[in-house]
Amino acid sequence: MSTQLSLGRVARAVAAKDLRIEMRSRVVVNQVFPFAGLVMVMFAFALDNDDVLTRVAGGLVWLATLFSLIIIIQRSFAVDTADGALEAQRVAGLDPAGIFVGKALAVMVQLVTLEIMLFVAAVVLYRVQLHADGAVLLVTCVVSATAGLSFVGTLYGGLTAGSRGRETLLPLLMLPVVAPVLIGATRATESAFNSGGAAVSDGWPWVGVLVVFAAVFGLGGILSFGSLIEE
Amino acid sequence: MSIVVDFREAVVVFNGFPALAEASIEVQRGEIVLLQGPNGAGKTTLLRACAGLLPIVRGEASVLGVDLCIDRQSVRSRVGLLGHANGLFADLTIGENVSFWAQMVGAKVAEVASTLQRFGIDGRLAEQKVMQLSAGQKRRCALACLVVRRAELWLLDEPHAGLDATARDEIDAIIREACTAGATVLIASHELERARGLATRSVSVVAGRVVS
Amino acid sequence: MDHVGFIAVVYGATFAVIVTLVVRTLSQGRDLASKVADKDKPWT
Amino acid sequence: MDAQTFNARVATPTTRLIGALAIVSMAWVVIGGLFVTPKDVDQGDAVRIMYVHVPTAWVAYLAFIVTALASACWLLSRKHSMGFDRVAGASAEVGVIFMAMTLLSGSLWGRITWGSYWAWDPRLTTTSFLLVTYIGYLAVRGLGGSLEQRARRSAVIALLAVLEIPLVHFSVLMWRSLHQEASVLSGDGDIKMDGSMLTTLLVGVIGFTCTFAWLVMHRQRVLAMQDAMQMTQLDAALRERASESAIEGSRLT
Repeated sequence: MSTQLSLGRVARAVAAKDLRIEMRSRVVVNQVFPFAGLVMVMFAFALDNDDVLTRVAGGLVWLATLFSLIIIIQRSFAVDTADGALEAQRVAGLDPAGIFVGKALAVMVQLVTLEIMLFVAAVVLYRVQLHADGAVLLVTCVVSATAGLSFVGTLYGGLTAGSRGRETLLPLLMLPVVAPVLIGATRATESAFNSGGAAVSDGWPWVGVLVVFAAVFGLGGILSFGSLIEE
Repeated sequence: MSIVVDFREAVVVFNGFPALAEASIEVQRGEIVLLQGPNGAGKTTLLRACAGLLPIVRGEASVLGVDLCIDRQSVRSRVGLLGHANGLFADLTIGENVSFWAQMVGAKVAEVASTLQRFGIDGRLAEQKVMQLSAGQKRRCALACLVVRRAELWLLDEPHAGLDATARDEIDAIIREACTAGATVLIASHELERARGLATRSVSVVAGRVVS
Repeated sequence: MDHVGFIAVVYGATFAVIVTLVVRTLSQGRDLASKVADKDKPWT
Repeated sequence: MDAQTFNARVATPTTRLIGALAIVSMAWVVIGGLFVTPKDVDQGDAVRIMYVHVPTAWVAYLAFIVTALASACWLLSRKHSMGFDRVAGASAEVGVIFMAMTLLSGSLWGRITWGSYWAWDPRLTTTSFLLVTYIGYLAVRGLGGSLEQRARRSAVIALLAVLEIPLVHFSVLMWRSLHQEASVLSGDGDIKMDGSMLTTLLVGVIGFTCTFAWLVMHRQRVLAMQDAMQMTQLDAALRERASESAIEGSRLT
């Protein structure tokens, strides 16, 4: 009987559980995606200048992603704390790192789908031109940024899961921490869009920052998630 | 190794308040011990302490041979704690909930099917979402998760709360069957006449102390 | 001295904050010290 | 109740010494900074703010390092002695206030030397980021739960924040280098420092560090006493519960 149930098995089961719950309840698809689209439209109202919109489209996409991430994380942990399921997983001695990786993977899948939708919205609403040579940069940027955001979100979501005032504490804790992702992803995306004459080659150093960020918080989460949800 | 729970004057503290004030208790394998006593006396705290969730501030405490003062993690996978919350995923069906826990210990699909069948929550019912179930069915599903997870020590906090008579009989049958299969059970309950029929022994918990 | 106003504000604010911090911490300490027995104070 | 003495004093010889040193240095900074040191060639009197701004910033960053180190010590120490957690908490509380003062004095200084309260200067941006991270850290400390839980969560958050600093600083540096703007508040970088200016600045750093040490030691003792109050109540509560169970026990059997 393996006492500390292995990380891989726990992560797979937790990720599958989270995604199945989402497919069954469709809360993220029916509420968070429309919310993100709405945010993009409201940016257009606020900025109200086509050249400006095209120029800053990269930043707006990632801002909409950040706001949606907060809601996705709150939903992800609401599912677990509703009937004491997170507590049950902890009480059952599941490897906390496995729970962390599992939940982060589920968030990643939802976040990537959301980002694809947002990029399509950017092309339509903000008249952004996607170029073939920028595509590779864009994909790597999206993957590494999404990984970083999911790890940070799951980490701070776990910390605030049980406590009172968690709705307001999560953004306060999380948003400053993801500042490098916002800066890096936006610069990389702008290079991919060649907005404001930014060359594609300028984007790669920023992808480096995103990869380091994702690695740091991936490892940080695996090591510390257990002690964060421990009573 | 027949002693499953061995507490000697264990103290557990919540913000300065001694929820367990030098509690001592010894439980053998296969026993069904009833913990009775007034609310706030420390019954729930004792169960949570046995599950390795609470730091032992003073005294000694060991469960299934593991000293809780040193390591409160490794014993958890062999212990099942069922409180007022069932720990289920409302959006998933009974089958999906039970197989989530089965995956954790690598139990085979056949084992899941036989457990569901024994608990009377198989067939069409297994496809029902947990949110649509009655309290009794949810409680049976939660117990099925314990069985599938092969918990050796069951810690049940008011297992009969909110159940009608038939549902309570089913829960008692499940608990008896688990004991014959080698599990040990601690029940904290107010349903004294029902629980006494079920329990092999009963102790009272008063003001954070166990009085047998 | 030019910019006297700004300089005064910086010096004033910084030292005012430090003094209030010191006084608050000291009074908290004295108040608690009278309630807690000496055996629990590692520094006595 | 055995005879216990209740000495109302919190200070010890060491803290009194540090306190005295701090007061002397502070006086030196005020007198030196405002009157003795000469004007700067370019900034004129504006440079006088440096004697307060630089030591404050130094203490803010020092507080952050102390919190991170104390948190690491708490995590690594076998019996998780609460002293480390209290030092981490005390240092963070002092650090946040100095961090805020750094931003205040920095922006005022920027106003009179560069004409703008705020500039996306890498150092200013990283400092403001640190301030928000610290406020989050203190919010986590306030989450309640047992002392051990509070200590564990804060230690993890403090260490994660340390990981965060190079990432933020590097990305802000890269971000600002895109705009080739001169680093506005490098301050001491391009100021020609003569003897008295340098000594005043050094005394300022020493004085502020002593103040920081004094504050952390005293605050840590306050936290220690607060925790001790809880523990002494435990013995009393244990005795009270013992008598309570005796009464109820007799009534039940």
